[in-house]
Amino acid sequence: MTATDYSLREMMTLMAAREIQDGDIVFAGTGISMLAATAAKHINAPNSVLFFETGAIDSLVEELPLAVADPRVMYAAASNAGLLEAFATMQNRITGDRVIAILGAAQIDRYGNLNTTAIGDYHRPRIRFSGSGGGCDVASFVPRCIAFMQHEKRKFVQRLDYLTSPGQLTGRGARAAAGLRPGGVSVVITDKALMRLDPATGELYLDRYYPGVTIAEILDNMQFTVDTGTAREADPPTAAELGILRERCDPQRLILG
Amino acid sequence: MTATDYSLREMMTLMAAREIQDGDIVFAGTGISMLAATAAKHINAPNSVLFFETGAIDSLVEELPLAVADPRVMYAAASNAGLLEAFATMQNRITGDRVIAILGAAQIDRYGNLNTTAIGDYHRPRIRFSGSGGGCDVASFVPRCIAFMQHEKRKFVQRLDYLTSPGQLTGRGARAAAGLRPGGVSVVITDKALMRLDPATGELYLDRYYPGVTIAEILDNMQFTVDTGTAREADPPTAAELGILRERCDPQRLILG
Amino acid sequence: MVETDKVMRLETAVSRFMEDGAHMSIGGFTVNRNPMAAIYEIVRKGYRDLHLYAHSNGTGVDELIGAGCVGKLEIAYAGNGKTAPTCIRFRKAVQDGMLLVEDYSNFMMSLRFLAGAMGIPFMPTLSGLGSDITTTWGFSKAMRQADPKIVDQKLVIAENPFGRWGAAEKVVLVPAINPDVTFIHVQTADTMGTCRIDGLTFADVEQAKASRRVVVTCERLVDPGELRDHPEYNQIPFLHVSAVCHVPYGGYPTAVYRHYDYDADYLRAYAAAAKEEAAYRVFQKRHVYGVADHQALLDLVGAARLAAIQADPRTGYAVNMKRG
Amino acid sequence: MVETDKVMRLETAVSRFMEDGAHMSIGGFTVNRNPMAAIYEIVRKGYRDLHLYAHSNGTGVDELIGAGCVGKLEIAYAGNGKTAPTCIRFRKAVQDGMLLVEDYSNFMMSLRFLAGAMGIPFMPTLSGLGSDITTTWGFSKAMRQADPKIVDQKLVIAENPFGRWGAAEKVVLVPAINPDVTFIHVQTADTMGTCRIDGLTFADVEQAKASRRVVVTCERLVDPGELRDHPEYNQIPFLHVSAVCHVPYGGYPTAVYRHYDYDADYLRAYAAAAKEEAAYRVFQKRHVYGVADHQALLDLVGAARLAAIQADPRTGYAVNMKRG
Repeated sequence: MTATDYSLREMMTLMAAREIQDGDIVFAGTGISMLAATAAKHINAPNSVLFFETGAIDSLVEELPLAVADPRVMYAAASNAGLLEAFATMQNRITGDRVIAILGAAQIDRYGNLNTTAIGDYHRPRIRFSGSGGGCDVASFVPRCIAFMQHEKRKFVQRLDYLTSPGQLTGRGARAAAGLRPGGVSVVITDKALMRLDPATGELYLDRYYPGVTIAEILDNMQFTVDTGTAREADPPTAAELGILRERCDPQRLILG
Repeated sequence: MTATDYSLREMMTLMAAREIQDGDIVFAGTGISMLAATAAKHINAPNSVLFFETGAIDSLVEELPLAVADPRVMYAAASNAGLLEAFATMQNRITGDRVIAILGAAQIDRYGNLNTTAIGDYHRPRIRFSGSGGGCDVASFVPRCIAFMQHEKRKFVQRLDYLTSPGQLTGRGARAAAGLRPGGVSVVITDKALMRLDPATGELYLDRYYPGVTIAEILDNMQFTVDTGTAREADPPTAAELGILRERCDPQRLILG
Repeated sequence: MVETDKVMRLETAVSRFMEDGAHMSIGGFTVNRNPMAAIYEIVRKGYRDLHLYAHSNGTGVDELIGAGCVGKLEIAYAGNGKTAPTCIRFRKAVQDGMLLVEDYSNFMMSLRFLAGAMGIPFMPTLSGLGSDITTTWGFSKAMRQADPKIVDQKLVIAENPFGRWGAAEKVVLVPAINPDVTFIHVQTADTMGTCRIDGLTFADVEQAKASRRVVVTCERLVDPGELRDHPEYNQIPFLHVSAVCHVPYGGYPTAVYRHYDYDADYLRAYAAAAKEEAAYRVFQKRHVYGVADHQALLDLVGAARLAAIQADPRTGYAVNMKRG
Repeated sequence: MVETDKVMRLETAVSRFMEDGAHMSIGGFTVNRNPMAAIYEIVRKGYRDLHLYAHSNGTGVDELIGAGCVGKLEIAYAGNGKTAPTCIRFRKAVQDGMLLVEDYSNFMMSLRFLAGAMGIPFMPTLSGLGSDITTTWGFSKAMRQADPKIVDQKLVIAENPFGRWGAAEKVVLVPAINPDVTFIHVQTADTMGTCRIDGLTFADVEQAKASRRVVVTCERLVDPGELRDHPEYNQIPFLHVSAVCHVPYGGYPTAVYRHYDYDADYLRAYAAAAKEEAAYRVFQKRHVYGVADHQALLDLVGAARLAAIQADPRTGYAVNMKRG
């Protein structure tokens, strides 16, 4: 049974949750990414392992953390260490290759590169953001990264003002040439669509558009175009998914609003 | 009051203990070096800090450990970590410059370089020893190192079979040229004498000969000669020193024999 | 409690170990275990031109910047969870050109502290290749070369000298940090300075070991015997610590695991005030400059608010606390 | 106790994760917390041509070498405290040309495991400049280049790319180790594989994280809930662990802090036997090959001996045990 009454924020969260496979080590940031990781754990990937850059592994999230340093990530974890251990777990290929990460950004380009640092001149920016945090590290190390984006023209840009977190850099082959292992953004989830990165081209393509959204509307809200040849409509949230998301994952609606 | 009835092993132990100043961080190995560190703590340097390469800091040594991994070094320490933390504490100049180390060796040369690896050809040695352990690290990092040696011709050699732990390498200036910070063996304590390393020459000189030992006897038992111009007789152990050493530090005579 | 030469009032420790232009770092991460009592005291004493090293020390970083204490900042992330996805006074200072910033990633900053702690000039990582973090420098080469306390190069990209060993062709080398002084807040310290941190350590241990001086504030100050029961649980041995100050609630308004939660009300009120100059001055005058010390801030905030953030003994945080 | 896919008998784990020619490492240090039950099982199964990475894992290293399992050894220290300042079967094998050895220092070996654990190709250190450790290679360049599992260079000396930053002109770069399999013995593990080590960790944590497979033997096997009370005390999270085997006294005859001491009698008897071929064969036949498993060795040794090494609850070792 599919639901018809859901918010785009709920849709985005569940689209991300569906990307997580059982047994994945899920690197979660703050906000909607943490909610998606929690949702996956409750819905489709019960043996996925929640993992935070602050060093907590397999936390028992009884209340939704509002930051990756929220004490709610520390409770009943398998291990509480620190930043070095967390990032080493991703840089180390033995464990790192099992990680799927969820990131956000202010800007993304066709190659899946992300900007979370600044708009305008770096030295005197028009808008300054928080900076990399662990984003650059994760995008450098992890084979699968989900990027959450608002689907707006100013965010899907021809050229990033600052490349914080490496995707495919200038396209196919560029990542390896720079010395990076395979990885970076592989999926982009917006309030209109889900795009994937095609390893053959090193560029994004449209994979799913949300019910009620047209392909034209998707392309109109980006500065660059993407291949839409294989695009299909996304499955809307099921009632079961929504129920768990609303009642178990964010009953206080801290993230869902 | 000085004692007349003491063993050379006791004399050596106390000569080393006297080198330790209150507040020093004392890196101790096994055997007589651990006994000397314990003796200093009980006799002349109550605020010295016992420190082991295995990672124990300020252990409460109620029984003499027979190895640096003996569980007796773990009891009531300020911290039980691991090898990385221990060696980092010495490599880090902030803490490392406060460390005095006690080492042993199979061979020593005039420049205070030590061999604890092999006699003969490295690839097919006549006698193989344990190897560096932490010796090379300590001699690389620590400004003051005491070397314990049996005063024998085959141990004070013209040329080491293998240079395990760097002293002044080929003499004055060589250590800095190799990229090492100042440090390495600064004192050599044998069953006959105490030698010091002269920073001006980068070579050992005779500082103290034990009561009843002649300078000729000292030089006769070395393959190389050392400056004896400023040598004086060493103070024998006091009754108080011996009492503490025998009754409090090694009542089972595990090291004193 | 026996006093030692390390045990002192926080005011004494700040005066003794801080000065204008100091290179400093602070422990904690965004809304957790920031050494807030120490930071407020630094703000009150009005130090200037500080060179601050941070990874993601959100609340504390924004307070120091907002007070005009910081001239140069090396940082990975200036955000503060939900209340301020980008720290507001930080953003403003950067956009207004009042603050010189050098950007790294969280791992890079942690590795830089680790290199300092280990006594090596740099650490290698595979992070950041191809990114603008490696190519765009906030501190100019000229400025770096003119200042002996700042390393000449932000980072170096090098070939892997071991061929393809470790499946790496290139590495990013990030330079060590050895701050003049680091402030951390921990749950338990003893009078010799040994620390036991509950919950995540973030990069506090490496920051402390990298630092020439370390000032520890603690919820509980205990005799050394108490921490000797389990030496394996003590992350920072006393060798690294210069001063120990007993400051209950010394992390407030950030969280201290198993003691108290963050004060969401306070952080929200701070963020709201930070958006506007006059409001910020009023807020800070009331909560920082207008109080004599940290206890006075706690008195001002009141017992009811502190009761509301008390940690639940089972979970270590304030269960069902209103945070939305 | 719920069985999981990780919980298995030691015999199963050894068969599943070991093979001739494997690159392996073992935890512990000289007379402490060596994974002896696992080592004896490896000896009984007769694996050959092993490539062993060790820092100072005295007892275990000598047993593996004495049994003829080891073809290549990278090591810092082959001694075993007072009973064998140089491990006797090790010395003999090297002097007889039966064992190819590459020497490093303890810090270098620890750093190599750390590099493996961190996923970087090398770690820098200031140790060993000017020493024969840097210039004399036990493994020839030709041999290194012919074997893709061995790094091409023992180590590399490089200029400090940051000028004199960190007061260093040169650095020694030591290459990462990623063993095929590592065996460690810990006090407590849960059924998911998370480990809590009491007392010194030596380099066990880095060895485990560097390794493709990790087999944990433990004194106590517990449900995951038990170790979740204090996640900050768990040094190895389950992500790194392939197999968990419940083997009480699995470290015997080496010490396991807070559980039992080393058996000085056993270690002395071993050392005495090791000096002579026939005596060694007799000793090993009786204590290793002649017993079905570790429990059978413990039965042979007898309850009185095990009682004598029981750890005192206050100190964690056997107080006043005869050791001389």
